[in-house]
Amino acid sequence: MKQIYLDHNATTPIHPEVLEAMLPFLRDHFGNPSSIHWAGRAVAGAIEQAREQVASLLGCRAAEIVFTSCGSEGDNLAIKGTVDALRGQGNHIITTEVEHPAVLETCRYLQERGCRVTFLPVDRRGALDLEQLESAITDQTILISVMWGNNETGNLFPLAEIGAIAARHKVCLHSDAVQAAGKLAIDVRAAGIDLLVLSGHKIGAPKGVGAVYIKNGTRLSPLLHGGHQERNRRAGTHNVASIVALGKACELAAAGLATYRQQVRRLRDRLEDGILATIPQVHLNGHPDRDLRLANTLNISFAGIEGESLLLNLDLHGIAASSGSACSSGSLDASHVLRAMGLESSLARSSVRFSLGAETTEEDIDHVLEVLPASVQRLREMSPVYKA
Amino acid sequence: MKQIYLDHNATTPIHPEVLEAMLPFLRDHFGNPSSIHWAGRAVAGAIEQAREQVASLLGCRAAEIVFTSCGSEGDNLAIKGTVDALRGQGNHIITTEVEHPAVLETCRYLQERGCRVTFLPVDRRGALDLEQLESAITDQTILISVMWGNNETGNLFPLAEIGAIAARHKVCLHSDAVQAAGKLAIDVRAAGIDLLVLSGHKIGAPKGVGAVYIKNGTRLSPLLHGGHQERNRRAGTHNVASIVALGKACELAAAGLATYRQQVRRLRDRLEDGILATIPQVHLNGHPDRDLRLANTLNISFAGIEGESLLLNLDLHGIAASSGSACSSGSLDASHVLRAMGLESSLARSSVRFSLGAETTEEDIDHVLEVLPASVQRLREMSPVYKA
Amino acid sequence: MYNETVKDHFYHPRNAGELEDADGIGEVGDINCGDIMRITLRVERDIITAIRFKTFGCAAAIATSSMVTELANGKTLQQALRISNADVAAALGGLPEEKLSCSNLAADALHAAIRDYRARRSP
Ligand SMILES: Cc1ncc(COP(=O)(O)O)c(C=O)c1O
Ligand SMILES: Cc1ncc(COP(=O)(O)O)c(C=O)c1O
Ligand code: FES
Ligand code: FES
Repeated sequence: MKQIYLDHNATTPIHPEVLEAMLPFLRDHFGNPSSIHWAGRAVAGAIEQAREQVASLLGCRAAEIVFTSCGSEGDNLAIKGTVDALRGQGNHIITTEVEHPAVLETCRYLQERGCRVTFLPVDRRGALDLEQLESAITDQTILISVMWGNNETGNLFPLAEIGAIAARHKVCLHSDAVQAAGKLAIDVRAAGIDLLVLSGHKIGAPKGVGAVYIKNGTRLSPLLHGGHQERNRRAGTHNVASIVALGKACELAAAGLATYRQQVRRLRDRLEDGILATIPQVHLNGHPDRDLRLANTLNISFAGIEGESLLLNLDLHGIAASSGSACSSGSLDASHVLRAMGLESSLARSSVRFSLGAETTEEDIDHVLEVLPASVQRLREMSPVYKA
Repeated sequence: MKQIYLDHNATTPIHPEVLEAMLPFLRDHFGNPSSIHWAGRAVAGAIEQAREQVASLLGCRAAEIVFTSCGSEGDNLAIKGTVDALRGQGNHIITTEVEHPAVLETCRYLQERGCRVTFLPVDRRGALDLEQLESAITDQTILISVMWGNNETGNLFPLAEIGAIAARHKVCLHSDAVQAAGKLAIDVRAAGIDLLVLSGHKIGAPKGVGAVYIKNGTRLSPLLHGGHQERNRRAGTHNVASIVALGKACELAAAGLATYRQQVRRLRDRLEDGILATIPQVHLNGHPDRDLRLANTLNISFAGIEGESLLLNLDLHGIAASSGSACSSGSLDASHVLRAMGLESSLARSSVRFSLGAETTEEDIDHVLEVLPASVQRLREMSPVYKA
Repeated sequence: MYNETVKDHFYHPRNAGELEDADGIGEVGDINCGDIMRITLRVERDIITAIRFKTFGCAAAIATSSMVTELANGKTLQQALRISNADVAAALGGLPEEKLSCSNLAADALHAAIRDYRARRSP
């Protein structure tokens, strides 16, 4: 059976060119870049090249990039590092109710430890009220953390506008761009961002590597103390092969951005239109303006059935999708993102996310459109709550 | 020119079987183990198998293993996590002056944030006084952190005895076993250890993966907040391929332990004896009783010459060794470990560490013994302080 | 981490050693807290005609020692006194940032040797 992978927001396959770029560093160039002998020298340059590649995707300087082990570490570093470094200055954080758990749980932890945290609500479309954001700022506010693109709905947030607000009030701005980086053009300088986080495995690099943009001059305490790696901003022997892979993935993403966006957008729209046209009682989760969503993401609720059961039905047909974020599967709660958008709990639990990738084809989408109606139908027939 | 790698304490090449085990997870099985569809299912089992493999190297249960991104993260997690979880109970940490920076700097950071930290001294051999350790314990003591094997000298610490002391006083015991795991038999249960840290790249797995043993029932706050991975003990998408690799490396290490030890011990002793016999005015750094050092490690000072210059001279002959720990090269200070052992600064700066691996051969050692005397001689001739 | 010029001067140092009955000796540094460099020189009619160094230090320190002797050899004392640590690093084509301090001894030792020569001559 053909396998159709529509869960790219959970993780992506490694791009063949990325794998090719990293393999020599798994096979032959095994040195520790901190070593001064031949084995170390053979890899030190590769780290710096990767740093350039990441920087050039984000529009910053290489020295402003710190490598991490994942997006979650990046978010923890950005938020805890700011709170620690600026502890003399204030203790108030502003974030949103729809952040990824890596941001939300970090903020909740800090809240338990005495920070004041404002979790901004969103409207039914998932959009923020920027006036509300601005008026939440007090003289104790040390950090604003707003994601660039939402992993569940694909909703995009207006980081440039938020950057202007942050600059006006001289507050540090962090953005979790794990879902946005490599999927749309990001210019951290133009957006006025101080800290930005990305993760390799969402853009064709392996799992277990990420990067944080730390604007030159930003005060940030390390999360991992120890050796002098990453100019004392992140201890731990460099994950050389994966860093090389991340650099390559960023380079490929930058080069292919326009094509990628056009391609996944067309297919995502085809899927979206197809579902809305053929299946009754579905509810689009996310911004109705498709330009305000990641081009690859579609989140939709099928009234009367539970997301996981639909997922497994699709899985039977080789189609991989997701309900809510991959991170919280295994938990029984409805998505916090959809709840924050005011979706009734039953509809929230009926949601499925399709997230496309560069290798998704029209045949893939058409196959889903063929299989989906019957699967939904079958489950609705068993449902005690569905009314046709 | 033949390359001879004698810097295995800095990092090791990936074992071919380990690479083979991980490749399918880079090439084909790319799923996120948190996903419930085919792509996720294909990898979830592999993570659990790796957990079993790590657990069986350490003599604990699989559920007591948490995967991390490196040894440094493990040390940060163990120490900061204990301090945070037990903050109501006390704020005193006992550690040693010869720990790796991942422990030392973490403790110094906590000290700046209000913890009381006792850094135990060592004697000229690098050994601890266990009575002094025991008498440092107060009713505020929440953690004892002592490394198993020292990365610079190879010195071993008597963890089982320290475990008995910790148990007597009901204090949590952490051991940084990054250099010891896979090089000697470890039984965390027998030693009475609560938290133990290892790192993949020291034992034939790739860089950027590690594990922490967390004894069942140990109270520990996470370092990375976010998703539910690792049963809420470490957020972040699993680094599947590297975790599989770590499991395989642990399996291989466990199976080959006796052979490995015998082999590197014989070659290390050959190198040690050879240097002591042919080069005047050298000083062995570490315990004179070779049984009380890691079997693969030799740290030796060559009076009158600076370590780095000797290293580069050896490098010219294809021999990779290290002066001090790889982490602190680039820093101009003499090794904190050797200084703590009371070594005069000039001798401390004259030290070179040779650390052997399973693939080291007798020819390698003989070649070093051939090259080394002339290199030392050449540099001593330029030295203003060497007196023949 | 080191460029080819630095490596060349480290692996093939110029003027390593010590002059017997030198006209001036300069020693800087402190073995207990850092590196040591000793420069010996011979002077004829205010011109440095021979110069040697001995250095305890890393590759950067040895390379800068070697380079400073090359720069100073054949120069008048006045010219040699104008050689700065930065000149030495520049002549080597630059040093890694964290090794710049290693080059600080070279010109200092040269200047100390010249001062020693002058002190001996004007009792
Ligand atoms: C004793 C010891 N602890 C901790 C570490 C840190 O491990 P990693 O480099 O994986 O962060 C090392 C290695 O550098 C080590 O030798
Ligand atoms: C928006 C967002 N932030 C953070 C993360 C965490 O990234 P990682 O899984 O690399 O830790 C993810 C992915 O799971 C994400 O989608
Ligand atoms: S019935 Fe099983 S998760 Fe809801
Ligand atoms: S001279 Fe000591 S580090 Fe360079």
